[in-house]
Amino acid sequence: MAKVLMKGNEAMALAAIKGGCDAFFGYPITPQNELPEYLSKHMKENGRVFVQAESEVAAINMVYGAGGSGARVLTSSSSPGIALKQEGISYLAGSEVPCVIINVMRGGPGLGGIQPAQSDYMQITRGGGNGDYHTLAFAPENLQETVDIIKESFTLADEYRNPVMIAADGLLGQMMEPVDLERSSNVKEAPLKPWAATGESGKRGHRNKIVSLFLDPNDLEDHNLKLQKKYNRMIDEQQRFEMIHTEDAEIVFVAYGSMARIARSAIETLREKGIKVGMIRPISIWPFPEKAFENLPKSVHTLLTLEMSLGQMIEDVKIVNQGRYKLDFFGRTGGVVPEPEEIVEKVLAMKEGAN
Amino acid sequence: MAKVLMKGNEAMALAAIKGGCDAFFGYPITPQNELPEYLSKHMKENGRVFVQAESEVAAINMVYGAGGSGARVLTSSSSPGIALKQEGISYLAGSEVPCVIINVMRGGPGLGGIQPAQSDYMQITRGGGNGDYHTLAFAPENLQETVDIIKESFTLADEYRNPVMIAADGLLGQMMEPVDLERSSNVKEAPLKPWAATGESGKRGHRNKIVSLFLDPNDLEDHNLKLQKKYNRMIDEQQRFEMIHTEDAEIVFVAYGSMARIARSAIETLREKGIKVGMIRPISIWPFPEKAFENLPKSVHTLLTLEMSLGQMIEDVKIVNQGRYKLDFFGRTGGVVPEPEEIVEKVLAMKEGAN
Amino acid sequence: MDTTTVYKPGKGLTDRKLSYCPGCTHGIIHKLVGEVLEEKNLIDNAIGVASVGCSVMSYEFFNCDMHQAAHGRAPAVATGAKRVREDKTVFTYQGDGDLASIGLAEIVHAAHRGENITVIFVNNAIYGMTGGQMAPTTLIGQKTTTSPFGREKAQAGEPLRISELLATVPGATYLERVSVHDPKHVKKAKKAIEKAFEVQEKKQGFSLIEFISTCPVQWGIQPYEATRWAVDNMIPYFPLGVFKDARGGETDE
Amino acid sequence: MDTTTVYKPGKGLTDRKLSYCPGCTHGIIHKLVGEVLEEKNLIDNAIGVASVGCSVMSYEFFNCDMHQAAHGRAPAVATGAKRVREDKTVFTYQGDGDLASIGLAEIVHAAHRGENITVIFVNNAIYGMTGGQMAPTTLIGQKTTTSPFGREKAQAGEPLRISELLATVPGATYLERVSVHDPKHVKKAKKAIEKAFEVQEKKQGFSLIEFISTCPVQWGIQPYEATRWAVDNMIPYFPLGVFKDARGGETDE
Amino acid sequence: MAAKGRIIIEQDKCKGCDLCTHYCPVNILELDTSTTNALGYTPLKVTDPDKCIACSFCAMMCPDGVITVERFNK
Amino acid sequence: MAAKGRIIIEQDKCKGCDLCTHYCPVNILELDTSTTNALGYTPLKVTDPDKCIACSFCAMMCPDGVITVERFNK
Amino acid sequence: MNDSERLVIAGFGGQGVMLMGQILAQAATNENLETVWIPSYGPESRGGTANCFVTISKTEINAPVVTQSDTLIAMNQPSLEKFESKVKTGGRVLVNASLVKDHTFREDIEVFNIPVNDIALELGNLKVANMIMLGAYIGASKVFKPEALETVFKQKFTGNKAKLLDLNKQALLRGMKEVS
Amino acid sequence: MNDSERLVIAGFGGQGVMLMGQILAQAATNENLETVWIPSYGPESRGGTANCFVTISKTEINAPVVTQSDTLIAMNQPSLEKFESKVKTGGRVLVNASLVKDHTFREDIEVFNIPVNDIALELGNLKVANMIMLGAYIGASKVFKPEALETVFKQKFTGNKAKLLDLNKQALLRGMKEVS
Ligand SMILES: Cc1ncc(C[n+]2csc(CCOP(=O)(O)OP(=O)(O)O)c2C)c(N)n1
Ligand SMILES: Cc1ncc(C[n+]2csc(CCOP(=O)(O)OP(=O)(O)O)c2C)c(N)n1
Ligand code: SF4
Ligand code: SF4
Ligand code: SF4
Ligand code: SF4
Ligand code: SF4
Ligand code: SF4
Ligand SMILES: [Mg+2]
Ligand SMILES: [Mg+2]
Repeated sequence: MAKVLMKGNEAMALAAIKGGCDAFFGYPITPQNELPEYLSKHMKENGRVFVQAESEVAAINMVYGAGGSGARVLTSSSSPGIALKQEGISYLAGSEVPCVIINVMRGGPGLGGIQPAQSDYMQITRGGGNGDYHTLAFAPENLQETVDIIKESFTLADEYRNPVMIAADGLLGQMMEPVDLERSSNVKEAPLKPWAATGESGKRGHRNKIVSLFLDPNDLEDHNLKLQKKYNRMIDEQQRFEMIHTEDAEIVFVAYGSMARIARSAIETLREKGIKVGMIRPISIWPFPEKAFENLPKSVHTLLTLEMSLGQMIEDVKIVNQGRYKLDFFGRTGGVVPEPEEIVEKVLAMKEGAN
Repeated sequence: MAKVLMKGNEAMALAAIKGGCDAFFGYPITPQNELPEYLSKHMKENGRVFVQAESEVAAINMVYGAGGSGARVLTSSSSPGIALKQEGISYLAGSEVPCVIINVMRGGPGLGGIQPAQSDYMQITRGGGNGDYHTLAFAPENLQETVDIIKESFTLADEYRNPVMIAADGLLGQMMEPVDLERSSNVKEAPLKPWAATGESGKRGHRNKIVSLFLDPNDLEDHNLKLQKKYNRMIDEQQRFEMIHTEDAEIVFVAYGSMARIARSAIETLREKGIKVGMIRPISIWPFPEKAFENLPKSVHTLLTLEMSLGQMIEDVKIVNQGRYKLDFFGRTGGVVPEPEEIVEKVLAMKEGAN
Repeated sequence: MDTTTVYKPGKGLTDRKLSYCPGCTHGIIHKLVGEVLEEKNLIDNAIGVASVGCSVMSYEFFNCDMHQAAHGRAPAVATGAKRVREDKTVFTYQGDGDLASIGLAEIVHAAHRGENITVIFVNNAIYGMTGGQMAPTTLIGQKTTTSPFGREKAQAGEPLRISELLATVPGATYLERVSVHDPKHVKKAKKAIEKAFEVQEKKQGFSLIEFISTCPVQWGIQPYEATRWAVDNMIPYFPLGVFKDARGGETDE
Repeated sequence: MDTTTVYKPGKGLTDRKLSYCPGCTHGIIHKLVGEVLEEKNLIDNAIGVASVGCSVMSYEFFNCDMHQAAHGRAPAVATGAKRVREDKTVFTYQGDGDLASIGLAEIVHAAHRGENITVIFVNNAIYGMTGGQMAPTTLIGQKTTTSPFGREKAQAGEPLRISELLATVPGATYLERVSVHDPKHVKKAKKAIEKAFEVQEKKQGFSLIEFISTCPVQWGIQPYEATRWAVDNMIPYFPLGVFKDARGGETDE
Repeated sequence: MAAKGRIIIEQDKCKGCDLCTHYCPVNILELDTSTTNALGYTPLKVTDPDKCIACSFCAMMCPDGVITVERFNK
Repeated sequence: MAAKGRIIIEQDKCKGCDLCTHYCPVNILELDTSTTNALGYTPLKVTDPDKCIACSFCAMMCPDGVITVERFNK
Repeated sequence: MNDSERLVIAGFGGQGVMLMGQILAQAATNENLETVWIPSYGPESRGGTANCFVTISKTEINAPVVTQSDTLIAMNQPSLEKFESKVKTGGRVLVNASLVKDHTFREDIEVFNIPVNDIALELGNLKVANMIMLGAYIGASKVFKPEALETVFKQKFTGNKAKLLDLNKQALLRGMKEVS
Repeated sequence: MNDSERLVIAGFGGQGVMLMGQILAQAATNENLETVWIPSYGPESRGGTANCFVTISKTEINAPVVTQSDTLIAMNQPSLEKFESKVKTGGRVLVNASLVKDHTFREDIEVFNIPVNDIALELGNLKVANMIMLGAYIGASKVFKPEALETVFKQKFTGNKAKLLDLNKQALLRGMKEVS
């Protein structure tokens, strides 16, 4: 199909509909408002559910109820709103209720600002809920990828019976770009959910319970070990990344989302200057794509992590690095969107320093 | 002074009073209930403030109001309750409002269970609030250390104008042990707080504002850079740890809190068997005590991280390790308290595997 | 001898031993809900939502599909479930700490939206589960583990009356406060539950039945004395009766 | 010529240009609060709590010490501040999304505890700040960015009346709903703020003044027309008046 | 006096809470302090079965569904 | 008719919202569409100062504190 | 057009600046070009200024924010002051001469002074000043043919906005004439 | 007492099991010994069982949970069954013989059968069964002198509980006699 020009937030909303989203529950917050606004109109037109919840806390718990009853469910918010959802996310993961959660990140901490940022990497990949749990988390770079991943995420959530987080940012939310909403991606019809509390215990022949409580610690440990197996499966199957000009690179950027996109421009400029830079672009940020670091060419000597934060993903880079490469970092935070030139300068300064 | 036998939660409460706590705001949750219960009686007797909030969310925001108005403030909760406080913690850090937050950890995820656990390491050290912020976090091992650290934490919170988290667990909360509440620790009178919104703008000559909002991204970035300097100062000044029998160790445990205490027994047993094990016991878990890993003896070949979780602190160990030592892990989760014998067996199996 | 069974444990509850303390009226309320589920043929057609409180395990007791909600959030969970399963009967079972304290926004807003769900609200004037702390419904002068000197108005305010509060919310259709302190009131309470489920079946909106319940263990008295305490102290402050009936048409009171 | 100044901008507000859209009545309400702060000599003695909404920056406007609270939590922040600064006058300034939606539990419980604080509640039937979404106070049929077909009862319930709801809470001492759509009502509104601060000075408990306010930008009409819309549509649903007066002694109405 | 009915007590479910006994209009219920059941409680017993009028009060008040009530058909 | 008083307009603070003009009982206020102020708005002007009765209605209704009202002392 | 064209369009709120950018992005989309439109991110969201960035390109677009622009369209004085320095050497600046008077421009750029407000009033509706400017832009840049924008007008002005179609077309052509 | 003594005390809720442990821990504290008391962590919190672990030691106590005990005090049958296997070889088991009948004990431990319920009823108050057992325990173990526990009684039974002091002392001594 032809590409259509859409605003990021609206494209995300439409992608959710295309991905099979049955119900949306959310609470307004900048810079993601066009997403619920779009759905308030179009979910109804599609005979689906849209509810503006009284708060983010209520929204995530509505997600729990609807997802636990078998529906494909979406919620979206931005940074402080995601903080409020942490208890609910821990419940969703603990009870293995699938759902999709979009975070259109803005600057923090606290109320912070409303400009685009990536300072919720920890919030998204480590969670702030309690317990040993994980959520799949994808960080797309442009609208097409965002749309594709959101469409697919409902399928993934169902397959793993787990929440999936989308790490977007204010840039992706507010920009317009042509997107192909029909581009095939791994979108499957919702599977049968024999575990769901649909209110049909009679038909089914047994009761279903959506529960994260295990009063016996041995049961709770067993439950956690079962979950861990699933997480390990995700680590195996869902590491996603793109390698950009790494084949002969000396300095390899590690950057995701909007920052990766900006870094692409810097790579062009630097390559024009004959400086061999490349990039590992994590698309999944949980699981972090450790595989991408496995077969880097001998030419590589430094990993330069780039973030729209003061350095969060760099921890994952350190974890995977284990002393192999020199590590460096460049970041802007608080809603400042860096210019490619700043990255170019950073690299030039590094070369300078090395000489 | 003579030691008194106290229940952990009550000792923590009394330590807070001794530390100069002016006000407590909290919401009941197992296994920390004796803490607010004790305070409901004794804060009043001491002419101080005790309020049972309507929720954890309200409690942390009351902390914000009271702390921002210049008082020394405490809240306490357990795992899911801490999840609900994440937005508030991010605000506190962002606005540089000092306070103390005790987490008496239990098993998760979700409602989980009510038995002791350490599966909130990420929740505590990475936070689930938005933005580039950090909170000091201490993980004491026994009641005496808990009492000392809580007393000191009000002073530290004031000095850094930052929230301080205490990572306790259900064992520390529920056990009784003799403690000396007067043991001198670094407890100072509350300093003057010229920044606080005390309602005395006239006397002071200017208005004070407690704010985390910076609409201009450049201002917000500057604010974050200012905060980062403070965090770096914490990293310099507040790394705390204990080295136990590392002088000739081949295998070094890394364990904190109750797990470290259990590991001590295992070390005894293993040393009796002639196996050279030692331990790095992080007392501060943020900042993680990287310094402890700097001058390990040549004898060390493996770091064995031990946690009452499926492996959270091990990420910090990986970050500091950078390929130097072999890494291994042993953990129990969901509220299962491991026996020293399990650690002994783990080490024996490692030796076996190595041969 | 030829006999007719006039009372027996029904199928609305599972066979699991209830986890409540001896003589706790949570059990009576469970039975009533179970009976209504059975009699109205809802067991195979209902989604229940357990809350966090002594009834946290009620997902093991009600014999239908169940969710276990986070503390206070049962009305939000029920909203999610009902919106995607409109034809199912959805109910929550919540204590007074859960509903009136941490979950106040969720219950008011479920009513405000006119969610077509039924709430079973068990008011025992205390936090049973966590060891007897003060609840918003704790009476003035009542000693609890966090009001060791008795609840004082100056420090903690006066108890919140939820049915009265919700009566001001347009979306609430049926609100009644009942008690289970004797057989007569138990019968009346069951009628109230029936009405509430009927409201839902007729898609008339939000219904809530508030139960005056006992907590012998945390009140520190014997079960029977606890029912007397409820009659003597709670009912005067929390009067029984219908607080809202906007069912329209032929109502019965 | 010899003149007497009969009206001038006071010291209760700072010199900062207000961040509100042209003709937004948030500004009138700010001025009134500022005037009362000044006249009652409270500027140097007050702690204000800004909320999240268009008035998020009110910490720059009220000329006293200020906190900026998380969305909905101003009453909790005010509770914290007041409990440790009992002798200070503590007030919050909150919109209807902030107070009636996400912050409902906090406002009800501040009232329930009888916190001795004053709440300035600005009801403009919409979320102004975030771009005109539906609020709990949005009227039936009112189009907003999240009720594009007009608010429908079946989908979103009927608007919440906060003053009426809080009137059922024992701890609330003084509750009045006022409007600022013409000079007469502006004067009356100021009186109400005075009363509310007096309640606090006399340690009589919780007071809240609800303002019918306009949002010309998100309503999509001109400022003056917005005041007419408020009169024609909001006031009939949100009637003006005193909803609770438990001050005791010599009250004036 | 001939009984109108009888109650069947599932002794092993009884928690000995003593609630039911207060509601029997003919006062024929008490706890059997001579024994403890599987749960460790002193369970309910009927002192004078003949007096039972099958009113079900006891059963209605039992929180644990211990009691079944049968009416004798004439 | 002699003015009872006058209003002083801080033109540069005016947002041209046109609210005040509707409340002047003697109808002497309108926006000056011939100019824009520093904020980019067409500010308030008085058409007929002599009619001002110093009632302060305009000032009370101005959200931005643009107007000061003075009464002439006789 | 070169391989790519990067524009900054800036003005007051209410001048239709965002729409101008969106129309160009839509035209690019229709022609299967790559394009990105971004509203400006600045603290002044509630103030009077409104800016957007548009990139149109034959190849994939990386960094979406326009830092060095090929073209600046300045609908008022503050916008010109804010963004003039970021125009590339040899770049193009289109200025609303009705509002910008006496400005000393950089020497290394091509400047088009078009009094779009005055022309719009001539056409009877101040609101079409933006379309006049758009016309001037495509006249000067040749990035699109007028028909391409007319197609977009037809996509955008539907329903009860359809009546605006002719006026806008007229404005567009009038704008082109100004630079021809 | 050896360098350390680790006990498991287990029974039904209501038998005063927690208090027994706390009294021993308090006695240890009074004598400046190291001690840790922990309530048992198990899922059955709302059921009938109640257990606690007590460690008393001359040196610092590491692992606080007692996994291998020197002494087991079993106040009822299920407790015995649950914890007997975890008593060290050569360890000591004190059993409430009023409730435990016909049990075949391990051979490598020392067993004391004391019918504490019956004795308590003899003393006129079933509630002091736990103190009788405590007496038996210190009689058998010599970990504390009776005076040490009496001191604790004085610390614990104050106010309107003071009247219970004598009865408890009596129970303690009576318990000691059972094992002498
Ligand atoms: C977020 C969160 N906060 C607190 C708790 C702890 N908690 C469990 S039950 C409960 C109170 C229950 O009281 P109520 O709702 O009155 O029920 P009852 O036990 O009296 O029936 C609390 C505070 C929790 N589990 N989760
Ligand atoms: C936790 C959180 N959720 C959502 C938001 C986004 N938000 C900011 S203001 C607002 C609504 C404000 O509406 P209202 O309180 O009615 O104030 P108004 O702007 O109408 O004066 C929302 C939802 C936020 N900042 N924080
Ligand atoms: S604690 Fe109270 S409410 Fe809970 S089960 Fe026991 S008696 Fe019932
Ligand atoms: S958006 Fe509405 S409420 Fe907010 S400042 Fe503008 S007019 Fe006022
Ligand atoms: S059925 Fe009635 S009469 Fe018979 S035992 Fe029960 S309460 Fe007594
Ligand atoms: S009410 Fe039920 S549990 Fe209680 S004593 Fe009677 S039969 Fe037993
Ligand atoms: S003071 Fe009164 S009369 Fe004078 S301009 Fe203002 S409104 Fe008109
Ligand atoms: S009300 Fe104030 S801002 Fe509005 S036009 Fe009048 S003077 Fe100007
Ligand atoms: Mg309760
Ligand atoms: Mg509003």
